[in-house]
Amino acid sequence: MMDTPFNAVVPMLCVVFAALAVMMAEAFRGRDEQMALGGLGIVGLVGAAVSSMLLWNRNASSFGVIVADNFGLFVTMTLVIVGVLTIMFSSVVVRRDGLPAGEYYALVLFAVVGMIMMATANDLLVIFIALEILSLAVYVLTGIRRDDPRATEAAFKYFLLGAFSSAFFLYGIAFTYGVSGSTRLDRIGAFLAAQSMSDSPLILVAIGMLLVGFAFKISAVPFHMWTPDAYEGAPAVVTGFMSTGVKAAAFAAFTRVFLSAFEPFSVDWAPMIWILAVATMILGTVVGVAQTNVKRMLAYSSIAHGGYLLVGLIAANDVGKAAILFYLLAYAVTNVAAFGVIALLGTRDAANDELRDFSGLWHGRPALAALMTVCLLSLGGLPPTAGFIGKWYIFSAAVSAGYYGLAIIGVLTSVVSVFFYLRVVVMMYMEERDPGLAAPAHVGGVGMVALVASIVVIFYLGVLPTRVLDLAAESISTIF
Amino acid sequence: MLLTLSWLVPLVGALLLLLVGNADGRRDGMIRWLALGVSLIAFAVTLGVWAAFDPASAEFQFVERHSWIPQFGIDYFVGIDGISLLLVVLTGFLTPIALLSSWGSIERKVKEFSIFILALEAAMVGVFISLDLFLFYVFWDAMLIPMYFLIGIWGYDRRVYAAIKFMLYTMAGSVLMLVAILGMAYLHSAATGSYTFDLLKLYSLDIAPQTQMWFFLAFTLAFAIKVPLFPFHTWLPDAHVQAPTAGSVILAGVLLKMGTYGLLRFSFPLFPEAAAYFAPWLALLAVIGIIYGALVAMVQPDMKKLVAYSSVSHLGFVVLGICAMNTQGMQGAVYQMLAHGVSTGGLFLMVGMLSDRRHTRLIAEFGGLKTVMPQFTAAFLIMTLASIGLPGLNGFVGEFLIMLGAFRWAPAFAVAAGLGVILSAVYMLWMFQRVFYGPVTHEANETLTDLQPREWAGVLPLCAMALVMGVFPTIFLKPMEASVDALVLRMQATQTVQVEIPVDRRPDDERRLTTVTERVARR
Amino acid sequence: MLALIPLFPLLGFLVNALFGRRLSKTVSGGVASAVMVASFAVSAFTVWGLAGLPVEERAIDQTVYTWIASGDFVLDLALRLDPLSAVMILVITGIGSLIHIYSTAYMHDEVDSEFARYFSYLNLFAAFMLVLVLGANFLVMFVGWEGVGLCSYLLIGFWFKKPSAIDAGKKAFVVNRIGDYAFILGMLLLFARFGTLDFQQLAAVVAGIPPEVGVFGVLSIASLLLFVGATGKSAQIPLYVWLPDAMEGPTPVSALIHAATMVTAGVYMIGRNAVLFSHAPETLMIVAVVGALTALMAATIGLVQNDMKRVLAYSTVSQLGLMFLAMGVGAFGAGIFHLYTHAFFKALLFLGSGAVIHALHGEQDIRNMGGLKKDLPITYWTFLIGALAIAGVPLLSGFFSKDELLFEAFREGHTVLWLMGAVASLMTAAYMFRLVFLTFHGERRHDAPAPVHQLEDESAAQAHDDSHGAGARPHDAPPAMAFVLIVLALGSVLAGYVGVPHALGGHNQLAAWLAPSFAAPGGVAEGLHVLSEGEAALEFTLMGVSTAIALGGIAIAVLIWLRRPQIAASMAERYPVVHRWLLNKYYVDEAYDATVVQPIRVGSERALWRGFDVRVIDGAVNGVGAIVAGSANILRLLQTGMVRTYAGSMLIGVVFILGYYLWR
Amino acid sequence: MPETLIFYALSGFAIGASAMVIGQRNPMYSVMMLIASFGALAGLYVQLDAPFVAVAQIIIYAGAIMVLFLFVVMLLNAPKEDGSEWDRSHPLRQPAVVRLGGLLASLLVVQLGWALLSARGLGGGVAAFGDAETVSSVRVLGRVLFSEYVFAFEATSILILVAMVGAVVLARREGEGS
Amino acid sequence: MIPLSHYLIVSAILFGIGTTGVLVRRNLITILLSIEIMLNAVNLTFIAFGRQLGSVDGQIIVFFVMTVAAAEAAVGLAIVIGLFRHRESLNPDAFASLKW
Repeated sequence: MMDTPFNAVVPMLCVVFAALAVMMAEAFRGRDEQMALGGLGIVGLVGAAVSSMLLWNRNASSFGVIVADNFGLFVTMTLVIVGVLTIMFSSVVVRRDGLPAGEYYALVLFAVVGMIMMATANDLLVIFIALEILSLAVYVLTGIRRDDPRATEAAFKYFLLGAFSSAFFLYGIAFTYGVSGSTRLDRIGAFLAAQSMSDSPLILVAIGMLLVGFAFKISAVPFHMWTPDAYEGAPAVVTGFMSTGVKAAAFAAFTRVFLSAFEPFSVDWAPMIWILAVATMILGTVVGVAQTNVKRMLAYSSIAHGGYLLVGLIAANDVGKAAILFYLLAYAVTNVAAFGVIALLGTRDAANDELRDFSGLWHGRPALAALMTVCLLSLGGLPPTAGFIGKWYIFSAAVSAGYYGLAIIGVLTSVVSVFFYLRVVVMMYMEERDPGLAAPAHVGGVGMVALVASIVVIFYLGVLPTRVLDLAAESISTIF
Repeated sequence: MLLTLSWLVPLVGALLLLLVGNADGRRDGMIRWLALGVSLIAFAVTLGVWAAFDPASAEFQFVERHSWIPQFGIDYFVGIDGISLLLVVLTGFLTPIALLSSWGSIERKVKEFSIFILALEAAMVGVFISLDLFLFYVFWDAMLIPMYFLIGIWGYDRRVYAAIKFMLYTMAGSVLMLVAILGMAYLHSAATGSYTFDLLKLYSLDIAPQTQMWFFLAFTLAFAIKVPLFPFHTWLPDAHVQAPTAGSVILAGVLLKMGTYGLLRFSFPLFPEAAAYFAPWLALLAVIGIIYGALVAMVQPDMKKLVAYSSVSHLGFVVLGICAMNTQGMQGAVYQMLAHGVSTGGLFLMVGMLSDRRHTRLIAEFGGLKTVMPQFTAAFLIMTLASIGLPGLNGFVGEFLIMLGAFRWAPAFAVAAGLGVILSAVYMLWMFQRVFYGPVTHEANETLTDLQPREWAGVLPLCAMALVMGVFPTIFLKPMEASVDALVLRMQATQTVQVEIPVDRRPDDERRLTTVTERVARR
Repeated sequence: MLALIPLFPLLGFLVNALFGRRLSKTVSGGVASAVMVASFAVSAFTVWGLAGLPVEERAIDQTVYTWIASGDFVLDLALRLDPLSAVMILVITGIGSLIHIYSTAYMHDEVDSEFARYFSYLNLFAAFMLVLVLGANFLVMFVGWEGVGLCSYLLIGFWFKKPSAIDAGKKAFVVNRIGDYAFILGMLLLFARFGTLDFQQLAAVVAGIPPEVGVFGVLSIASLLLFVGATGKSAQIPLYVWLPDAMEGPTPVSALIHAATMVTAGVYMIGRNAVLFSHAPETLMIVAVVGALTALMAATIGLVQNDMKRVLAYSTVSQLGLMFLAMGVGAFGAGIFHLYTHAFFKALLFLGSGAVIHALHGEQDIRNMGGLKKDLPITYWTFLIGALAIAGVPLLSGFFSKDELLFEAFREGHTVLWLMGAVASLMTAAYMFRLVFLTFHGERRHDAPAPVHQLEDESAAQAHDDSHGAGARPHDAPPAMAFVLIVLALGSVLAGYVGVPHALGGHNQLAAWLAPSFAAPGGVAEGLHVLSEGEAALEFTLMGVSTAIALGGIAIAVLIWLRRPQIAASMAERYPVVHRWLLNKYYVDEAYDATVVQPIRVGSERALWRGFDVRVIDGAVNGVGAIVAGSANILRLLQTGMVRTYAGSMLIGVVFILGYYLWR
Repeated sequence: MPETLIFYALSGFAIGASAMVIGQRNPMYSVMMLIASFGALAGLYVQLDAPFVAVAQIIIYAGAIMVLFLFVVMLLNAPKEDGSEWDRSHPLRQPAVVRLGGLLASLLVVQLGWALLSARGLGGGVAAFGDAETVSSVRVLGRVLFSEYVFAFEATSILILVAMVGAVVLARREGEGS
Repeated sequence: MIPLSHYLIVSAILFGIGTTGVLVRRNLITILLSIEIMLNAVNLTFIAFGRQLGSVDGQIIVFFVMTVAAAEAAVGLAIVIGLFRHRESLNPDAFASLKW
């Protein structure tokens, strides 16, 4: 790849063009003409992936605000995987539910653009704009089934609280700007590093406000309230997308902001995040126990996973940063696949996402049940799956930073979380199919391919993680 | 390569079975034979390992090491010494029997059942051969999954509760071990600059006593739950009772041993000072378990529960032997693990046969079976006696050695543990009496069939093994001797344990003892 | 060679156990008896060889293989034949053979498979018993010790449909286990202290230690523990309770196991470890006292029992007590002597009673007997000889052994113990003849209906009816049984002559033969105690007393139960408390039940299991789950669904974070 | 001093108008009040040497966005706040809880004020620094916007595109499209 | 000379008012307006800080914020319209079917 000033934005551009292409294609589509719009999107995402690979280790930077360092590229790759899987699952759902295909895929792709931007941004303002791009796209995706009042309600809650939180986030940016005179992370970092540790209340307020913004996006307690409702109301495939993509992007930015710009103040923010992490892990797992809707349950589970990721952030050492990346990838693949199963089991009229809808699934659809089980076990952190290595990594980060307490709380909550994952397994394997239920849907084609691919990745990451661990480790070596 | 084969064979077998199409159960028969064949091959492999094993060496043998996750210093690192060797063989031995036991009782989803059993075997063997803590933990946790399904799908009426309880209880203990493992790796990296989970390297790690205490507790909790040591035992009756026969056999035969094996391999040698500090407390729990388990077993109305509680009692002996930290205690402990695997495995197997015939396990539902099933009764009697610890059968050797070891260490524990000897006779014979003696009280029992040839195929090896282990224990004691001695030395070298020198010694003992003391002195 | 002795019966066991179902009674019974006879032949041959060795070298050792090796604990499966075990194996194989032969007739009514099962157990028992006495170390002995316990359990419960039989079997096993527990602890202590379990090595070590006079040291504790083990096996206070119940087994079993051989194992064990025990005089004293008390107590109970076999059982307990008394006063030779003679006459008595029971289709209550003298002449006469022998009538075997035993007790200065022994002997003579008279003399009462409590094995009774026909006159013993009775009767008369005391001009060959076994190896075998002039006189005196006691006892019996039966009834009326007390065996069983068995059982069920295990421990486990689930159900309510509450929650977070930073 | 007076007047007006926005029930009036408030803020911007922003505030904010609001308000024709009582069985749905929200907000203001007052370097006059010319120069503004902030500017176009697509997708009538 | 802190405090008060509005109002439109108030409060902060720093960055950021506010308003209003179609209500409390 040539060295041009625009290198760093190439992955993003690929996706943007794919999105635009999708919109164009939709515009020129005949009334009942079927078009592989998703395929276009996948092409764009693959382009992004290829360009990210080419950019690897080059530390490219464009406009001074977008840095395609390995860290950002790793997250980009993760997001690409999330995007591809989402599109594959969506291809089934869009046709089945009669969603506006062009807008749908375009929004997904724009959301991915926002996510990539957020992950590679080096400027608080750009992060804010990226955040808004992905948020607005996801709000709309959440409510894309306009005939479903629950979806609309979910979109509304998500939107309202999202806007509310972004106001706080913006306020935080304002204070940061006021104190340091810039929104560029490197400049802020330099400024703060030069400061004596005199605790300026303004910078603490700024940290607090930024924390609120990020905590909202990664649904840390007590900013998590939107999560269960939005996840439950949204179409399952969208839930899978937002529970992974948004979280990954937000975490990338979170990590970058707090471990580069605000690194000198880690003494100040670490205890706060410690509290958030503990509350998040505990509340996420505990309340998950009481859920009977699988989507809602997985929502709480994803809250808890946010908590584990925070643990990596607190550890704030090299292990921790790489662990966040690996965990994000493992979690993303697993969660997308899990929601994919739910999405594939739904019909146009019924979401089929209650626990009892899974009863006896094994007897009717053994393969689907097995794939779901693998996902759940991975989420629960059992070997030999990706989730296990991820947890291993995160907790070794905590331990090597001396946070034994966090590690212990983390592992214990993960045991509790296994309980509710197992409830699904129990339903699928150990209960007979509720006679009142219709036979589960047939799954084939692209959806199944996507599922199997995810499972392969889950096992690959669980058994032979070396390569990816290397990448994760390289990712953090280039920056901060 | 042989060691890797020993866990890979069942795993590959399981994967192969996965490929066999069996939607409507037409190929059940073929699958059963396939699974049995695979497990027999695996058994043959373990026997091959034994044959090639050098009993004179205390070193780990058949060592294989491949870099796996170099970032953390995680290797695929396996090897066995005399202690794990026998447990691996035990696993290989019991799995075909477990599979055989399912032929009569598992009617649905035979394929999946066989797959889970084979996967379970792979994980169990993996646990015993791992010399890398990470690898060990992977197998340790992976083992839960097939067992969970075995209990949950093919178990009895409260199977789901039991399965979840089993899984969560065990996990709750093992995750703390996970933290401790990570802590060890971190300490190693702090000391030497590199992460490692290599057990042998960690053995030589110098850990501050305070830290040792915490790590020891974390490790030991995991193992204590698995053993299960009083008061962490309540998952056991549920899991045992609800599990299908094959599950119970493996659960009692192998799974519980993973806990005591863990104590021997990890808790004690990794943290010798903490072990010395906590040993009396552990032993106290063990002794309570011995008596308590026996007393509670005595009043159980359910045969499986009775045998389950008896396991609590028997395993208490094992822990006591380990705590004694001398040759007899530790060898006895390992021996008792094997013996318990055979005799309790056999008991569960046969209780399962009764349960298959009558669909109940309540003692009160039986009576006078000797009249209708004389062969079965005879086999059951042998297992009962083995469980009681009659000399000449397998149970005695282990128990006696343990009590000997414990007596040399702290006589009070041995004295208390000995009560278990009395009580085991009480509860086992009482059950035996109520089930087999007396007139036939239930009509349904009058038509029960005696042992079938296929069932004999499962029962006979166990009976034979019980007898062989009782009459020729040196076959099993010899291979582990060097390893246990090395372990004992390691434990004693780090602490000032008074090695009691007998007043009278035979010349060869003299030599042995002096070499031991010299080696201690040289450290 | 030595190994062959137990191997023969083991072989017989295997044949009968594995193929017994397909063998006819003749074959299985024949095989079982043949292996015993073969074993006896080998025993006799080896003992002959042993006798040919010089006194100092009289021991044949054989190490079969190393049984257990763990560190410095190396234990061989080693056998040793020395004078003491020689006596034992002869008794075991000899009397064992006879009883096997007897059983072929006695058990003939069983179906084939049961018949074979019976003989397989019996062979197995013989094998273990031989291992017990041949074992060269404690652990091998313990193998036999436990093994005979097992066989005893199996044989007592042979009629497994009879609840009382299986209860009795279990009781025997469990009570024995209590003793074994102590036995094991004793072994552990010995090994921990002395590093060996080999009898010879142990004796050699102990010989070098001064006796623990007046102190209760390791030796005393160890020997006491061993003795507790012996009380279990040999039915002494406090663990004697199983033996009377054990009479539920077939009568030949009672004769072999619960009279002649197994129950004497405790006595043998003390003899085996004579050196150890003599270095623990405090323990010996306890042994003697326990033995004397048991002798006395069992005798009193024997006086009033109505079950023929139970009378004999209490008599056995009592006689065993006498043997322990002998061991306790250090008269090991005398104890073994009595063991040896007792084997003959007690086996005889049991087998005789078996013949009676056989003839009466299972009737065991002497109140329903009487006047059998005419119908069962052989049985009567042999039984009478046995009774005379046990009563200690001069010139019969029992006289010599009992006399020596009491003499030794007196000579050692234990006058009180002697007196107790003497009283017990008196009562022995009395109740034995009560038994004789009520069974064989007087009116016939056996047609009276069986008491309700008499539980019979239905199929056995059925078989009896088929073969004999109801209401037929009782037959005397069939030839195989009669032969055995006669042989044993001869033995009961003659066995004592190997130990004729010096006072009577004998040489007490048995004592001389046994002496090396009671001495430390390599140590000087204590020369035979040559009686001084005064002691010889004393012995004569005591012999007279013994004779008087024996005859007195018989006379009492004649008076009370033959001539004036109303005396017995009036005494029972006059002292109802005593009578009831005795009839109910001092309520010891009930006391054990109330103080040990029930508390443990009920406590285990109510307190430990349903209370502690289910409620507390499992309750805690489930409680954790319930707490999680409960808090989950409370916490989920925070999720009201109202977006403004969510915003409020976020605001709380903001305020909290800012507050933390600003005012920390 | 007039400067100060103007500041207080404008601030007071902005705060008052904002309070009115949330202080009464008719959304129509709320929108009006907000426009008024924006006007006052524009005044403050002028005072802070940001005339261009002030103009933009009036034109874009008050002129465009608020009109959009007005349009929706009229479209929905729901002049009054829906006062009907929804399910209040849950303790957290009690009106008191809402009041607690108000309390929290005031607490937030107190915190912010406390932070601002305790921070050093904020006490000086705001116009004491920098060059008013530069700050208020539209030329500088434009140059910086299209150099330093060019990426953000481009990104904003995507944002607007997303918003457009989103609004269309969501607000389209049922049965339209697809 | 008006101190910077005065501007900031005015901004903080406005922000607080906006926050309060979100929490207490029972009309979706008003709530959206409250969010606009919050954003405007932040804008004031930006401009005040920018003025004090003597740079135009603050003003430029305000432009972006306005854009964001416009985009948010568009999407938000579209969602509100969607909601209103389902329930004929603008009370946020009416939309609480997703809960617990």
